[in-house]
Amino acid sequence: MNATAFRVLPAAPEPGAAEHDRALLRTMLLVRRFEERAAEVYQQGKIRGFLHLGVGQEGVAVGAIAALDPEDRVVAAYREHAHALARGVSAAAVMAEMYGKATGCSRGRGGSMHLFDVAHGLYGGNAIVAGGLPLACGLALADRMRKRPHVTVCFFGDGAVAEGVFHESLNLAALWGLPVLFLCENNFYAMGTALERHQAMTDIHRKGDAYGMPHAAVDGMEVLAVEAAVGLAVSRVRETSRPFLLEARTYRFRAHSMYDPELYRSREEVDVWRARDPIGLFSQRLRAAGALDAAGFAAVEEEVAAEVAAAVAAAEAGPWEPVEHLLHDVLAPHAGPGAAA
Amino acid sequence: MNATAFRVLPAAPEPGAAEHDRALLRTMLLVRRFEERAAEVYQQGKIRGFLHLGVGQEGVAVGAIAALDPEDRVVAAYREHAHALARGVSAAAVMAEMYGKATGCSRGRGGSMHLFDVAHGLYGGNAIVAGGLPLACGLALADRMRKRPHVTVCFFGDGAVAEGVFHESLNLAALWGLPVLFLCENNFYAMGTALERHQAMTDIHRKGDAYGMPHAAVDGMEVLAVEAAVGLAVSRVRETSRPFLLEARTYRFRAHSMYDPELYRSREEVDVWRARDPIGLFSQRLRAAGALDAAGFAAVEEEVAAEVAAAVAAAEAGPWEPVEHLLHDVLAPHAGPGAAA
Amino acid sequence: MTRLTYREAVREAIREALVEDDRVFLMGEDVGRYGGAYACSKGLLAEFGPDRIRDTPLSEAAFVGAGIGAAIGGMRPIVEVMTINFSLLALDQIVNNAAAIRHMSGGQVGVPLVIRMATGAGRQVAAQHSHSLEVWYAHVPGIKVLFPATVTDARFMLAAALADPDPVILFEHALLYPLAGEVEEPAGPFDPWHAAVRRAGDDVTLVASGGSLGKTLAAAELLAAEGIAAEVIDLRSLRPLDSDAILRSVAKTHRAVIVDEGWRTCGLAAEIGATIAERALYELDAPIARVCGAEVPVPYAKHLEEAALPNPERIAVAVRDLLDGGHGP
Amino acid sequence: MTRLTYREAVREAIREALVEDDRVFLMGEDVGRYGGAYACSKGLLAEFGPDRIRDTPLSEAAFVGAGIGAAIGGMRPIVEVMTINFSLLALDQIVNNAAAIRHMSGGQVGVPLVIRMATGAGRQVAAQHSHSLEVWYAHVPGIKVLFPATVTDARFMLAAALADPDPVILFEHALLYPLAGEVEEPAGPFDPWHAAVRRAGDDVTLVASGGSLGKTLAAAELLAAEGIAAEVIDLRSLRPLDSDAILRSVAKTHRAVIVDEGWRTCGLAAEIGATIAERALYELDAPIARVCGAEVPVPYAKHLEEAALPNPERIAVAVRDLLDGGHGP
Ligand SMILES: Cc1ncc(C[n+]2csc(CCOP(=O)(O)OP(=O)(O)O)c2C)c(N)n1
Ligand SMILES: Cc1ncc(C[n+]2csc(CCOP(=O)(O)OP(=O)(O)O)c2C)c(N)n1
Ligand SMILES: [Mg+2]
Ligand SMILES: [Mg+2]
Repeated sequence: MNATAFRVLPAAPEPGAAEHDRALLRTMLLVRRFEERAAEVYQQGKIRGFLHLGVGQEGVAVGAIAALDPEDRVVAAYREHAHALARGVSAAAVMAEMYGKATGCSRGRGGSMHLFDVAHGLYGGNAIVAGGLPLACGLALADRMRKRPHVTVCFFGDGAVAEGVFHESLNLAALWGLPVLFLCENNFYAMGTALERHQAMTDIHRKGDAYGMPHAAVDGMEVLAVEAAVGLAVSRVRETSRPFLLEARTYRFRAHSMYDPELYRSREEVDVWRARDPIGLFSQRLRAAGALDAAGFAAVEEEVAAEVAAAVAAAEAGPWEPVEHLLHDVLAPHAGPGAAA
Repeated sequence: MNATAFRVLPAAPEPGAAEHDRALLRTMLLVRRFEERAAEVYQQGKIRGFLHLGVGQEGVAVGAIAALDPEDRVVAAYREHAHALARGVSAAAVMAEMYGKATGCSRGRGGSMHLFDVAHGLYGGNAIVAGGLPLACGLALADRMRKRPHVTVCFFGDGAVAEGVFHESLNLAALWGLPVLFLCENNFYAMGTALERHQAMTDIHRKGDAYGMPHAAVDGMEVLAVEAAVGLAVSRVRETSRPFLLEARTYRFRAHSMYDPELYRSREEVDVWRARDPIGLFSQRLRAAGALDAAGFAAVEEEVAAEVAAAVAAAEAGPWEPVEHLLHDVLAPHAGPGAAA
Repeated sequence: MTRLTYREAVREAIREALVEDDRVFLMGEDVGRYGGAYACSKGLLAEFGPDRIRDTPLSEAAFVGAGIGAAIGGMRPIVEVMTINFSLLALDQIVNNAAAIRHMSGGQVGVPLVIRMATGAGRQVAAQHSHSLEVWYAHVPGIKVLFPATVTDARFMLAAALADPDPVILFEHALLYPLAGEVEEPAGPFDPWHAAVRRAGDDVTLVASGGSLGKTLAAAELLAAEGIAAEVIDLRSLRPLDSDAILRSVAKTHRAVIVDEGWRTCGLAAEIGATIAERALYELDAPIARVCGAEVPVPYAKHLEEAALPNPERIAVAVRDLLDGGHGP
Repeated sequence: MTRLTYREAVREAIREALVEDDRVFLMGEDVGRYGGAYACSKGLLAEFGPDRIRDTPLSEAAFVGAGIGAAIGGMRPIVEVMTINFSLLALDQIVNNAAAIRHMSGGQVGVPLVIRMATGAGRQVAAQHSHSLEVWYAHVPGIKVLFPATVTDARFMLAAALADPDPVILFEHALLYPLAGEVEEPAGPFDPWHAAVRRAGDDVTLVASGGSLGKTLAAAELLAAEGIAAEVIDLRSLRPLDSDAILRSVAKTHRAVIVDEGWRTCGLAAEIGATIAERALYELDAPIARVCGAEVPVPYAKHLEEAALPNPERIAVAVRDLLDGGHGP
């Protein structure tokens, strides 16, 4: 199973595929415009803290999540706007969260790095690099012990691969047969540290061999390839209840966060990757296949623009959590002494 | 490079080899008798705390350390009597340490699990499983930065391989080209947990591939094979200043510690391994090769018995650290406020 | 009343939890085949099978984190970290996931997890195996911390911890396991969250918990022989701390000596001392005093280790000094 | 006198150390190409090269442990842990190796290591990135802990830490980096180990450190306007703690308010409060008071985070309450 094995052409022939492909494009575009807008709002000081944009990486989260069942679980890191939106969390709830409003998906307690929405199977938003991997193992363990058919997909970056808990989690998942898809979003940098300067062996997916875990790599710039790869991997995980390690190769077009002067890479390098923009690539294919015309694209752009504008308006209008509620949700309400103390 | 590639016959032909082989036998026997005696003394309550015996594993430490230069560095775990004795720490200093006497190699502060002797290049004695691996990386980093030719040999068990810091340390050592020989003493159990119940992939040395690190396995019951394998690995590390992962397969004949009822393995399994006692195997070879006759063996036994007896006598006679010195060596003397406070 | 060792009480509590709730399972290093490093789970593998009694690899961060995830996924895991010394390897998971997720998620995600750990020194296992870091856990909002000092608490605190919707750290002092005592069946619902007066007295309040309770009661005996009536308080819950119970006692005795095996500086005794100085200053007829572990990585040698830890005589000395030296202003 | 930002002072201190001692090197995540998460090492890679300015993988346990080993091997490493939040992943190495090896080895092996970490909240980076866990490090025998609150201390504490034969943790509060101030050249040898009176006063002692000093001085200003003369003590060294300096001040003011950004329960302020109650009880004309971080995983929303942290007004309120309420018995 390898990157080239996956369908990268639009599925025009298959019934319903056109709608499906349009939906993929729409979601990627929604993520892109949402993040562009978030960056503007950040400049206005209405969003604060760390803001990590995934511009350029949309194909991975959108393609992967398109291949999941509604009840599958998603654990993400701190660059997870795409994951939340692709999973169906409303743009309004995510934007409100970044504004710190009570209407945010984490009630304003989490911010950009801690998007949660259990109703949509999103278990965060984890800002400790690799901190979500054991959590994913545990969710999968619960599903396995309860004989539930769900798969947990755990997203993490290439930098996370160096953390000890990556090793511990993959060994545990393989040893116990936990239904986890470990999905590494390899964008070739951990902040300013290039892959070859943080990994002695840079073929990340091959680390699966150390745990007897099946693995593959896929071109993360091709949303359909990602969808196909994840589809195969997830069905394999579901059938065998054994984990899988998938490496999606992608690239971060913008800075690591809003504070990053990008001293560590050249404009040229960035431009080479920008030429493989997942939205651009997929649009070309749709156009080439005649699956979507100029008017069709314009319509998608309009829908997305309206959704983002509405999200910002809602966030602006949203209420603040009363400051008297500061200590709420530290412990469960009525959970004995110290509860909401 | 694999287990079978190494010389397992005595080196009788080579000049000086006979003396060398006798020394190997003598050291293994010293370790064996020393530990047997330590167990007796423990029953008398003169040694306390955790006592981990390496009976059955002598071939690994003795064979490996025989292949090192005097200035090479050794980092061991908590089952390290063999490592200390093989490195040349006197039986008296080790026994006194286990008695908790001021004459112990760690002045009675460390006990069995924390044998230190910098003069002999022994940097402990670490009782946090896998806790010594980053330390070994750092020692090797210092040697590399100072352009010193030393190699650091880091001993650890199969259980340590599951710890995250194993993964982090091997990646760091491979990435930075640190002269470390990672030597896994695979005795197939982590306390009561068998290898196949704590490792998803049980060919430990092959985990080196995840870091692009050369690796091999060796029969740890054949002291000459271990010596040869470590000799090759260490010279390769020294020449290339790149780390190496060596797995020595061995077995613990006795309980994990003095408290272990051994519910987790069968007598039969133990007996199969006892048939490959490294001292027995090597003795047979020496006898077969006519390198050592009955009188010769008796002489070795006598020397060793005398050394162990003297060690116990010295430990018995050794002084206690005055209790007023309790806070010594928490900080360096005269190291400003709080020093030996 | 049944008589059990602390170890048996812990085992009974785990057994009961496994029998009563099929969402409960036990995982940790050597809890299965080996029977538990302290034999607390001996026999449970045979009774409940490998699915519910899970031996883990040496991967403290991963299996504690997996316990957190499994709790979120609807299970009621009991995670055994063999000793508090090794829990440092899982501290990130406990602080940044277990304790924080409910708040970070705006109340959506709770973590009904119990983590058991042996703690404490006194067995000559030296610096890396003798930590008493309970205070670090007591510092963290979002978790609760229980420390049974008696066989009865060892028997019943686990069920209360499992019934709690939030993560609970349950400490067990390694020296207590072999000690036997009567199990007092609770009359009503068992309350682990409040301190208990283990001995009543009017002259001085001695505050202790876990492994220090026995030493403190022994000190009270010594003092009684001298006509000094010490009141001994067993904290039981380290987070939340039952400050009111301490203040009630100090209002009666006007003197407090706090006993804790952990290192003195920034230790558990500091919090209690500060609370008294904040809320009961005018009740004090003497300075507060602390009897704690010496500021040294616990040494191996018996005589040195003993010198590093509180003992009844040292506690009694602190009380005598207080009563001699202490005159209300 | 030169004027520098706290960030520039840290960078200058690192530069100087690299120039003066070729055993010194800097390692940590993104200290090289990126220039440091807080730009503290910007330009140093170009000046000193990749052998001495080492970007590490995300492996806190391994690179902190490697720093320990390199120090034992004769180097003088400066290890940067990007933030205290991530230091939990290296805590085992710090507690069980760095702090314990000298003692466990009977004095044979010293660890002349400096570990720098950014700490503190206040930037809306939420629960996993806003910890103030300095108190945990201040609890551990075998290490020392410094916390520069001024540009001058940021400029000179590192050299003192590197000169020390034992491991030193050096905290830098993330909110201080952009603040500018005059660097006062030390007259004699620079002493980082004692507290400093940053403002003299007779009515109340305010104890602070690191990121809390500025807020506390601002509170003293507010109070001065009301005719209350507060003395402000900057701890500077959190381990060892300069208790004598605190007691000297309390002997003069007879009142103490302790400010710390960390969670209140079992926090740094507790140790100082307990020390006063132990050694200066009869000096007190009022209970001690603590102004600390609220007991909550720091929330993201600005208004909630602000409510969770000490600020000048809250400190002033605590002082006023003390002066109103506090009458000697
Ligand atoms: C344990 C830990 N160490 C350090 C950091 C600081 N940090 C935040 S993101 C990051 C880089 C992570 O890179 P990668 O995993 O590749 O994810 P990416 O940012 O590329 O999406 C670092 C070092 C952290 N959040 N957690
Ligand atoms: C981090 C850590 N976790 C748990 C322990 C408890 N423990 C001591 S030895 C041991 C088993 C280690 O097995 P292995 O590494 O194979 O070494 P062996 O005992 O076989 O020599 C365990 C779990 C420990 N000392 N450190
Ligand atoms: Mg990356
Ligand atoms: Mg083993």
